Formats: sequence, C-alpha cells, structure tokens
Amino acid sequence: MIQITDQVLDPAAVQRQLGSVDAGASVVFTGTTRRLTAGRETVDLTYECYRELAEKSMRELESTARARWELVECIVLHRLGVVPLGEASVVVGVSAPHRDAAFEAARWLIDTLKERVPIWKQEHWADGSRQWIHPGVTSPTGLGGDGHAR
Amino acid sequence: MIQITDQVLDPAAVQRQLGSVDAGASVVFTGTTRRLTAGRETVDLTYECYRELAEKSMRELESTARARWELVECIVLHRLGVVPLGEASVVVGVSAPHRDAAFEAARWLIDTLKERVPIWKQEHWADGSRQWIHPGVTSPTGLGGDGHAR
Amino acid sequence: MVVKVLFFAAAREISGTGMMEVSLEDDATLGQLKQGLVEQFPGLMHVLGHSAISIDREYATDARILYHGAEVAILPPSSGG
Amino acid sequence: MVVKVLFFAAAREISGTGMMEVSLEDDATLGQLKQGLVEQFPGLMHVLGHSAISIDREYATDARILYHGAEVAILPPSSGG
Repeated sequence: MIQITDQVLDPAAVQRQLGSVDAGASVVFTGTTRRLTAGRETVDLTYECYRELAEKSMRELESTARARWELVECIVLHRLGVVPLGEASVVVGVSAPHRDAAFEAARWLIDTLKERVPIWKQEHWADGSRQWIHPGVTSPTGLGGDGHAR
Repeated sequence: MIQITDQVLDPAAVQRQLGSVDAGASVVFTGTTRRLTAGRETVDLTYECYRELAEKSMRELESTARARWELVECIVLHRLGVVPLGEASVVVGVSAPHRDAAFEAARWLIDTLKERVPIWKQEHWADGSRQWIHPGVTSPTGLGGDGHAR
Repeated sequence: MVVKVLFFAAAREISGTGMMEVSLEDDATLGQLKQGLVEQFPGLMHVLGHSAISIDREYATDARILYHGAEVAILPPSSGG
Repeated sequence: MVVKVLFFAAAREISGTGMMEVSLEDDATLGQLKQGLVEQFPGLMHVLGHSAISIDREYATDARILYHGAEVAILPPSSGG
C-alpha cells in the first residue's frame, strides 16, 4: 500500500497494520525532520511532488520489492507540505516471514524512494532562508545543494 | 533502555518513544510468532532466560551499539513465557540523526541478541510436540535443532 | 502544437511558475523545447542540466519528438524521504 | 565446597531440574564438574558439548578453578529473538 498525503503520518499506526500470523519479522523506518544539520538549525521542511508520477513510482517500488523479497505487508507513506521538527515525512513498513527480507526490503524501499521518486524537500533554515535540496546540484543562488541528508 | 518482561510487548509504544528533534531516522524491528515454518504449524512459542546474565548481556549490547553508532534512543525489549501467534517476542527500536546508523544498529542489535543473549525458545507444534531450539545442536531426542529461524 | 510544461522545486522557483503552455513547431524534439526554455529563463540552465524529464509520466531523452497536448515535466534531482 | 548449578532449556529438561547443589573437592575445575554432571545425566553430554558455561555470570572455560558458593550456569546455544 502506498500513499502520498497532506495529513500527519502515524508510524505507530503503520506498525499495527503490519501484524500477521504469516510474519515472523517486521521493520518500520521513519524519516523525521531533524533540528541540526552540520551545526545549522532547521525550522521545518516543506515537501512537494509531481503527484501522478510520484504515485506511479511508489507503486512500482512496492511491486519490485514484493517480487524481490517474500513480503507479507508493504506500506510506503509520504507526507507533503510543511513537516515540523520531530514529525515524520516518510514511513516505510514491511513484514515478512524472515528478518533478512524485512530489513533488506525496508532499506531498499527508502533508498530507492529517495533516489527515484519525484518528491522534493525545501529547507527552511533558522536564519530565515529557504533552499530546495537537489543532491548533486550546487548553485551560487542558494538553490539546490545537498543539505539535510539523512 | 533494555527490558525483559512477562508482559505483552507494544511495538507501537516503542515507536512513539523514539521521537526526538535530534533524530532524522528511526527503525523498529519486531519479531513475532509465525504460524508456519517449512510447512509445519506452530501453536505458540515459550521463552525462558537466565535473567541476570541476559539483562547484563542486553545492557552490553546497548552500550556497544551506542559506542559504534551515533544513536539518539536505543530500546531493546524481550518477552518471556508463552507468546501466541502474531504477538511480539522481541522489539528493537533505535533513532539516530541518519538512517545508515539506525538501520545498521537495529540489524546488529537483533542479530547479536539472537546469538549471544542467554534466552531460549521452545516450539509448541500443532502435533502437540514441544522442542527447545538450540541452533547447531541436532539431537535424536527431539531436543535442540534449528526450528523456527527468523 | 502546444505542450504543457510543469516545473517543480528549484525549477519552479527559477521560472516563477509551476505550469506554462509552450507553442512549438510540429516535430519539435524535447531537446529543442529545453533550448527554448533556457532562452526564456537563463537561470534554468544549470538545474535543467541535472534534471530528468518526463513526457506524459514516462521518462524521456532529448531526441524524443513531442506531440500536441503532451505533459512535459522538469524533474530536478529528488530529495524526498 | 559446594557450587550451585543452573540448567536451562534442553539442559533443564534432560537433567529434570532447573537448579541443584553439587559438592566438589577443593580446587576442582569446571571441566571436572562437567564430567561429574555427564556421569549423573548421560543424556546431557551432547547438549553440554554445545553449551557455554558461566560462573557468577561471567563466561568461563573448562580449566577454571571453582570456589565455594559459585553459581555455575549451563547455557545451550541461544534462540531468543
């Protein structure tokens, strides 16, 4: 199950949705807005996406993960808009008969989501400046850059 | 924080305890009683431990993980006694500034707990038989064996 | 023909718009569209050089020939998660 | 001297007890204690060969000399988690 939403994400609810007597292991990964990046303070993050393509990409991630690993449940949620400090922007939850599959699939899902799904994050720094994060793009204008890597 | 308990474990509560503005990532691993192992049906699992040494070992696991990785929170819970189908026997939760540390520490904690902490599981199979699981020990008496690997 | 161009994140900020319609000669390629966009928004060149492009939600390369009504999206490197 | 011996899991099932007190000559080693246990419970030999042993919650090898009041635990391969 994949979802892109404007609502607050609840990792504890995802945790509960993974329960199954067919699963021996579950892994839930949550990405949250962190206060400090290399000593610089973040106020909040804002996410936007190209929704049609992002949802299509996320559905493909789920199918690929289910083909590569034996999974019971597979949940990938991403939040849009302003995500305050400590709140979740992304939650990946998988359950599987065995823990190798659960760990590997969760790790692959978040890594591949970050790389491939057209979603973007804007830093809002404590000095008031705002910066779109585009890994690999460095720009004198303050656009782009690699800030806030997790 | 480590705990060995006779009570039901609540992975969703662990999830909530990991929240921190210093964390950008959290990983919660849950091990649950699975119904089928190589086509054989499990009724439930029973866990026992050498409590003093198990608690000491688990405290050492936490310190080692905190020394090896930059972690914010680190929680390892293990349940004793009968654990019915679908319920959790173990929960490992870590939060960290970055996801590499969160994934690696969670994986190392559960792998090392299984290998080193003196806790044992007894299978209760659907045919009524019971079997203590001791990886690497094969025995004609039905004791030992590698059953129910996760 | 007319195509719809979507701009996201830094590309949206540089162009000052999330969406615009662009008129092109028939059989224009994606590469020609990009060239026209850089002429209109010189600041876009750097980000565009690092961006993927989709046409109707499929990734495409510069040689692709556009068609009337296509939805072209400029996708700077992702930073979700 | 007298030491306390703890049995867990399969070892407990084979010996039929979770704890027993064993009288030993002074300066007896852990190896000698194990030999005595196998004589008393022949079925224990196989599991004991795969088990770790702790003395007062520290892992120990067969050469270790025991002392009065020691708590010795027989720890078959772990299967927690």
